[in-house]
Amino acid sequence: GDSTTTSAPTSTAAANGGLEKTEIKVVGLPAIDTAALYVAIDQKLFEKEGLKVTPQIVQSSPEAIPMLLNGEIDAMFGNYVSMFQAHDQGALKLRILAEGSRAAPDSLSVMALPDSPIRSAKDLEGKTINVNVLHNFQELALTQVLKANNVDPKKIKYVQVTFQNIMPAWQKGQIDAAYLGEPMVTAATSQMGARKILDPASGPAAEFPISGYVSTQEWYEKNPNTAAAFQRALHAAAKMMESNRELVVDVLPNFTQIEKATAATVTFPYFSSSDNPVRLQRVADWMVEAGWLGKDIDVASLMSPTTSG
Amino acid sequence: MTRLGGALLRWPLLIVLVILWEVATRAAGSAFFPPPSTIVTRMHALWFSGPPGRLFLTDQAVADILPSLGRMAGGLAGGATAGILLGLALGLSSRAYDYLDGVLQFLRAIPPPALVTVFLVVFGFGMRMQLAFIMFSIIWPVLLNTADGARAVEPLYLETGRAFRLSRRERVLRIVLPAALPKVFAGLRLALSLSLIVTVFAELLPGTTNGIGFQLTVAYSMFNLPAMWAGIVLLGVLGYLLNEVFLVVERRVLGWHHARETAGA
Amino acid sequence: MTGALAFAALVEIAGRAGLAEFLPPASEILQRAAALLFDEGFRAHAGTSVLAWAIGLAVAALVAVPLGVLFGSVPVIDAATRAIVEFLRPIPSVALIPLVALLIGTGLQLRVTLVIYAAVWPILYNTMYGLRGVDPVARESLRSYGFGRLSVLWWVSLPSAAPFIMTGFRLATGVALILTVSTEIVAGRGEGIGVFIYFAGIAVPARMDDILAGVVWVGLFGVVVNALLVAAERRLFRWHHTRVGGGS
Amino acid sequence: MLEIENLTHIYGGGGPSAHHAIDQLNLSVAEGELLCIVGPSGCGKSTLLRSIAGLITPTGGRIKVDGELVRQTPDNLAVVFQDYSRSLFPWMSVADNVALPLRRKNMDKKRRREAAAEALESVGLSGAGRKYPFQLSGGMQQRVAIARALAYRPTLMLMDEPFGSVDAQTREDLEDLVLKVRGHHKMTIVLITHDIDESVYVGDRVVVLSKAPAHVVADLQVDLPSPRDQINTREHPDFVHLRAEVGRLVRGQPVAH
Amino acid sequence: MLEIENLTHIYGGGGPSAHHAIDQLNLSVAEGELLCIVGPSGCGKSTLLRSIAGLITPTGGRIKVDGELVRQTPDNLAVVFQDYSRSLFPWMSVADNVALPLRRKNMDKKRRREAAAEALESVGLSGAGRKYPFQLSGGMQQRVAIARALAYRPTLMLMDEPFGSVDAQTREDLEDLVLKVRGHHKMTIVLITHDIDESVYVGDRVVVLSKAPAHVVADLQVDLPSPRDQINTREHPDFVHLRAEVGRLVRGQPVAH
Ligand SMILES: Nc1ncnc2c1ncn2[C@@H]1O[C@H](COP(=O)(O)OP(=O)(O)OP(=O)(O)O)[C@@H](O)[C@H]1O
Ligand SMILES: Nc1ncnc2c1ncn2[C@@H]1O[C@H](COP(=O)(O)OP(=O)(O)OP(=O)(O)O)[C@@H](O)[C@H]1O
Ligand SMILES: [Mg+2]
Ligand SMILES: [Mg+2]
Repeated sequence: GDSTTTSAPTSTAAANGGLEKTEIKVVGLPAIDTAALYVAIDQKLFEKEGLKVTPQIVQSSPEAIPMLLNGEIDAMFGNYVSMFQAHDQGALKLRILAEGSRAAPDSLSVMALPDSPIRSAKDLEGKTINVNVLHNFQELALTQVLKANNVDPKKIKYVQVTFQNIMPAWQKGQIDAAYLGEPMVTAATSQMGARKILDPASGPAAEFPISGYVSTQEWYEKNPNTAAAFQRALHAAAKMMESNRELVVDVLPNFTQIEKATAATVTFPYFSSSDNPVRLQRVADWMVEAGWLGKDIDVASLMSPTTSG
Repeated sequence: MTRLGGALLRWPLLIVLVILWEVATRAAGSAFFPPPSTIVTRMHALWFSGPPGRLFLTDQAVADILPSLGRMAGGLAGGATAGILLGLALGLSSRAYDYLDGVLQFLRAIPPPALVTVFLVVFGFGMRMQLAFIMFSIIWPVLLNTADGARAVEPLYLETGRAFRLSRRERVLRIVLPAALPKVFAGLRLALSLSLIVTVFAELLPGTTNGIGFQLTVAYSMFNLPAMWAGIVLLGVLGYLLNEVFLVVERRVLGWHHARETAGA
Repeated sequence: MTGALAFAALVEIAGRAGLAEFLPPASEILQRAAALLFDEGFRAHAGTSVLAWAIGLAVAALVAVPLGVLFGSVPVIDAATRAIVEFLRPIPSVALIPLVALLIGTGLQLRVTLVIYAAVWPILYNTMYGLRGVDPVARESLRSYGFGRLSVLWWVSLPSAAPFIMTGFRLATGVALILTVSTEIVAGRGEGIGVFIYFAGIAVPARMDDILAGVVWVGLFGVVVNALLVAAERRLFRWHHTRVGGGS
Repeated sequence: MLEIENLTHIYGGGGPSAHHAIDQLNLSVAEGELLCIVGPSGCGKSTLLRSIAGLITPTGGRIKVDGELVRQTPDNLAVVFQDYSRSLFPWMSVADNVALPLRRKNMDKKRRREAAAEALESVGLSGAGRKYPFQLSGGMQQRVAIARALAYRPTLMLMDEPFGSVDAQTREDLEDLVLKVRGHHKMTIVLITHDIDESVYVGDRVVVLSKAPAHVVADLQVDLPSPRDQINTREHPDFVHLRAEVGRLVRGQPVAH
Repeated sequence: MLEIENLTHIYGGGGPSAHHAIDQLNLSVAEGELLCIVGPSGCGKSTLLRSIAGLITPTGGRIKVDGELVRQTPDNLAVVFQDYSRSLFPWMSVADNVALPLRRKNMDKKRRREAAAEALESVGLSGAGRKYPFQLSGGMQQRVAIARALAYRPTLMLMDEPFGSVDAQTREDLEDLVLKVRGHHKMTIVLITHDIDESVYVGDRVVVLSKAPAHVVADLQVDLPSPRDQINTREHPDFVHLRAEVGRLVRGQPVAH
C-alpha cells in the first residue's frame, strides 16, 4: 500500500525525535505464530526503527490483558477472537498494531487415528473434537469449513483439552478426532500415522487470520509513532520470513518448545507483511454470526494503515 | 449469643462492604470490576429467573449448579472418609506412620495441575477423574488434623479403654474418634470450602462440559466479566450456605465440646 | 522409607506395564530428576518458586494466627465477619488471577498474593479450633490469679493450642507449595517450577519425564519441609509428645 | 473482707436441664479468718468458690470482696482447684507453673524462681521443680497447685479440697503449713473439705451447707487454743465435741443428686 | 489371684531424669480378698496399680493374675483411676460412660442401660445419668467412675483413692457398698487410700508401702468381725489398735520427693 521510506537514516532520525517511547515490552505466546517478533529482534529490525523491544512469554493471551491494562507491557500478541471479545465486552479498548499470523494450508488440521472409522468431514457429525479453548478461533474457522462441506456444525461436540493432554486423550478414545495445530500436525502424522480429515484453513476459512499484535487505544494515541515503527519492523520481518524459512527455524527454540530438527519439518502459518482490514473483518463478522459478539465491530477503525513498504 | 443477636451482628458489616464496593466500582468504571448490582442482575438473569415451580432456577442453573454440587459432595464425602481413616491409621499406628507418612507428605506437596495428564491417563475424562482430583486435593486437611487429634488423645482416656478391655475397634470408634472429633471438624471445615474451590479446578479439566467452574472459565475466556463475577459470587454464596449447614451439624455433634468450654463462664 | 520404595516400585511397574504409555517409569523420572539438579536453569526456576512460597507462607502465618486468635476468642468479631470470611473462602484463586494481576501486577507479587490467600485458611482455622479445645480449668486457674484476657491467651491458650496451630502451619506449607506451582503453571511469567512444568507440557511430544521430575522435586521439597517442621514440633512441644506419646 | 448476700446460682439457664446449685446463701468472712466449708457432695461448694473468684457470674445475689462487688476476679486472690491436675499447665515445668502467677507481682525472674522453689520446698517437693506435671503422682500435683497458691501470697485464698490426694502425714503437715502461712501473711482463707476433723482443726469457723441447692445450715465458731497442734488440739474436748457436732450436721444432709 | 514378684519400675529409662518408682516389691492377694494399700504420696502406689492393670510394662519383676503373666490388661478387670475426672469421656452422657465397658459383656443395649442405671443409683446418682460429666461436681464424677467399675462386675477391681472427693457420709456409704458388692460377687479388690481408718475398716489386709522407691514395709492382717459396721467396727478395740499401728508405719515413711 501506501509506502513511506524504510531506509535506515530516516528511521534513526525518527528514533531521535519522532518516537514517543523507544523501549517497549511485548508479550508473545510460546507458539510459532509469534515468530515475527523474534525474527524482528534477531534481525535487528526493531533496532533499525530505533526501538528496543523486550519480549515476554505468557501461557495464553487473555492473561496478558491485565498486564496491558495496568501498564506492565506495551503490546501483546493475541488471537483476534479473544481480543474482539474483550473489546466487545469493554474489558479493553482494542488497537491492532500489526497483523500477525494467518492459517496456512496444513498448519491446522482435524485428524483421525489410523484405525478410526472417521474418513470424511461428514463422519465428524456427532463426534467429540478437542479445542484448546472453547468458543475460539478453532471453532470459528471449523464451523465455516464444515458448513461448506455440508456438515451440520451444531452436531460437533467440542471439549476443551489442554495442549499436553490432547495426545493421551486422543489415544485413550476420549476424543474421536483431534483438532491440531503445528507442530502437532506433523508429529501426529509421522509418529502416529494420523490421517487428515479436514483442513480448517480451507475454503471459506482459507488464510484465516489468527492473531496479531495489539495494544490499547489509549496507548496508541499516546505513542502513534512508536506504534508505526513497531508495525514497520514486524512487517519487515514477515517479509524476510516469506522467502527465508531458516530465519524462523533459527528463532523457534528461543520461545517455543520446538527443537530445530522438528522446526525444519513443520508447516508454518502465514506471517502478515501488511495489514488488511477486509480479511480481518471476516473474523468479526463470523463471531457476530456465532453470537459471540454483542454488536458489530468495524475492524478498520481499530487498525492503522500499513506504513511499511 | 442468641441467633437473633448473631444475625444482627452478621449483616451490617457485609451490607456496608457491599455498598462501599458498589460505590468504588462505579467510580472506577473498570470492566474487570463490575458493580455488585450488575453482578446480581446477571446472576438473576443467568440462574434465578426460572419458573416458580422450579424454585426460580433456570435451566442454566440446573446445568451449572447441580453438577458442581454433586461433584463437590461426592469428592468431599470420599476425601473426608479417606482422610479420617488414613488419619486415624497414621495417628494410632507407628507402623502405618512409618509406611505411609513419607509417601503421603510427598503426595501432599504435589500440585494437582501438574498431574492432570496422569489423572487423565488413569481415570479418563469426566466424573471419575474429577472426583479423584477433588478427593486428592481435599483429603489433606482432614488427614493431618485427624492424625493430630488421634495422636493427642488424653492418655487417660486410652488407658481407661484398655483397662476395660474394649476391643481395638471400639477404642478407635468410641474413644479416639470422638476425642479427635473437634480437630477432625476443623479439618472438615477447611475441606468444605476447599472442595468448592477444587470442584471449580476440576471443571477446568479436559473434557468437562458443565458446572460452575466450566461456566466461570468460559465466561472469562470470552471476557464476559459480569458472568465471571456472577460465578465468583455464586461460589461465595454457596460456600457461605454450606458453611452454615456445616456449623449446625458441628454444633450437634460437638455439643459436649462447646458446652464444656462455655460452662460456667 | 519402606513406603516410599514401595510407592516408587508401583510407579515403575505402572510405567513399564504401559498402563500408561504416557507415563515414564519411576526409574526414568528419578534419573531425570537427578539430572535436573545440575541444570542451572531448573535451579533458577526452583529458587523463584521457593522464594514466592516462603514469602507467601510467612505472611500468611503472620496474618492468620492473630486473626485466628481474634475470631477464636472474641465471638462477636467472629459473628460479624463470618459472612464475609465464609464468602471469600470458596473463591478459587484461578478466578482471581486476572483480577489480582490487574490490581497489583503479575510478577512475584501475584504468586505471593495468591499463596497468602490460600495458606491463611488452614492456619486461621486450626488456631480457632485449637483455642476452643483449651481446657477451661487451665484457663480459669490463670484467670483466678487476676491475669487478663491477653495474658491468659498468651500463657495458656496459645501454648495449649500451639501443637494444633503447628499442624495448621504444616498444612499451609503444602497448600502454599501447591498454589505457588499451580499459579505458575496457569499464569507464571519468567521463572518458577510451574513455568518449567508448563513448558515441558507444551513440547511436542510432551516431556512427561520433565513434568514428573519437576513434580518429584516439589514433592521432595514438601517432604523435607514437613520433616523439619515435625522435628521442630518434637522439640518445641516436648511436653505434648512425651505425655501423649503415640505412634509418631 | 468477704460478704455474700442472697447468693443464688442456677446452671443451664432456666432450660429443662437447669440445675439449681445455690439458693439464697448468706455468708461473711472477716479479714484474716480461716473459714472451712463442709457439705454433701454435689451441694454447690465449688460453685460457691467459683463465684467468689469471679469465674462464674451467679444468677442472683451479690458477693463483695474488700467492700467491692465481684465482677471479675478480685485482686490478690489465689485458688486451689479441686481438679488440680487440670489446673496445672502441661507445657511448663513444675517450677514454671508455680512461678507463673508471680508475673503479676513485679518480681524479677530470679526472685520469682526463688519464691517458687521456696514454695515447692514448703510442700515437700524441693526436687521436683524441673519435672513436668505429668511426671508427678496425683498427690504431688496437688501439692504443686498448693505451692502455686502459697507462692503468690494472696490476701484471699480459696482452697477446694486441697489435701484430698495426699497421705495422712503430709496432710497434717500441709494443714499446719496453711495455718502458719495464714498467721505470717494475714491471709483470709476459705477452705472446702470433706474431712470433718480437718475442718475443725484448721478452721476458725466451720460452715455447714445443705444439700443442693446449697444454703447455710450451720455456722460454727471454733474456739480452740492457738497455735493448733496435731496432737493436743485433736485431743481437746472442744475439738471432739465440735467434730461430732459438724459430723451430725453433715450427715443430716443426705447426698444430692 | 494376684501375685507380684520383685516388681521394679523405673520411669524415664535410665536417662538423667530417670525415676525409680518401685523397687523389688513382692505382694500377693488371694481370691476374694480386699487389700488396702497405704503409703506416702508419690511413693509408687498408682504405678503399682497401673502395672497390675497391664497399662505400663514394669522394668523388672513379674505380675501374675490368676496364674497368668500380665502382658496386657487381664480379663474382667476394672480400674477406678485416681484422676477420675480425666477418666470419664466428656462426649458421653454419664449413663453412657458407665455402660460403655459393658459392651465387652455380651449384653444387649437395654440390659446395659439397666445395669448402668442400677450402678449409678447405688452410688447415689440416680438422677444424673443423662447429664454430661462436666455438669457434675468433683465428688459426683468420682462416684460415676466408681459406678462404672461396679457395673462391670469385674473379678479384680483396682481402686486408686476412690473416695477422696466425697463427703464423710457418702464415703461411708460407698465403703459399705464396696464391701457389700465384694461379698455378693466374689470380687478381689485392691484399694489405695490415704485414709488410715478407711484402710482398716474396709481391708482384709493392709499393706504399707515405703517412700519411693516403693517396697512393702508391712503387711497387716485385719481380723475384724464381718460384716463390718460403721459404728461398731470403728469402736472395736482391734480397729483402734490397728489404725494406730498403720498410722505409725505410714508416718515412719516421710514423704517422697
Ligand atoms: N457446668 C455445670 N452445668 C450444670 N450443672 C452443674 C455444672 N457444674 C456443676 N453443676 C451442678 O451443680 C451442683 C453443684 O456442683 P459443685 O461442683 O458446686 O458441687 P460441690 O459441692 O463442689 O461437690 P463436690 O463436693 O462433689 O465437689 C452439682 O449438682 C452439679 O451437678
Ligand atoms: N510418667 C512419669 N514419668 C516420670 N516419673 C513419673 C511418672 N509417673 C509417675 N512418676 C513418678 O513416680 C513416682 C510414683 O508415682 P505414683 O503416681 O505411682 O505415686 P503414688 O504413690 O500414686 O502417689 P500419690 O499418692 O501422690 O498419688 C512419683 O515420684 C512420680 O514423680
Ligand atoms: Mg466441688
Ligand atoms: Mg497415685
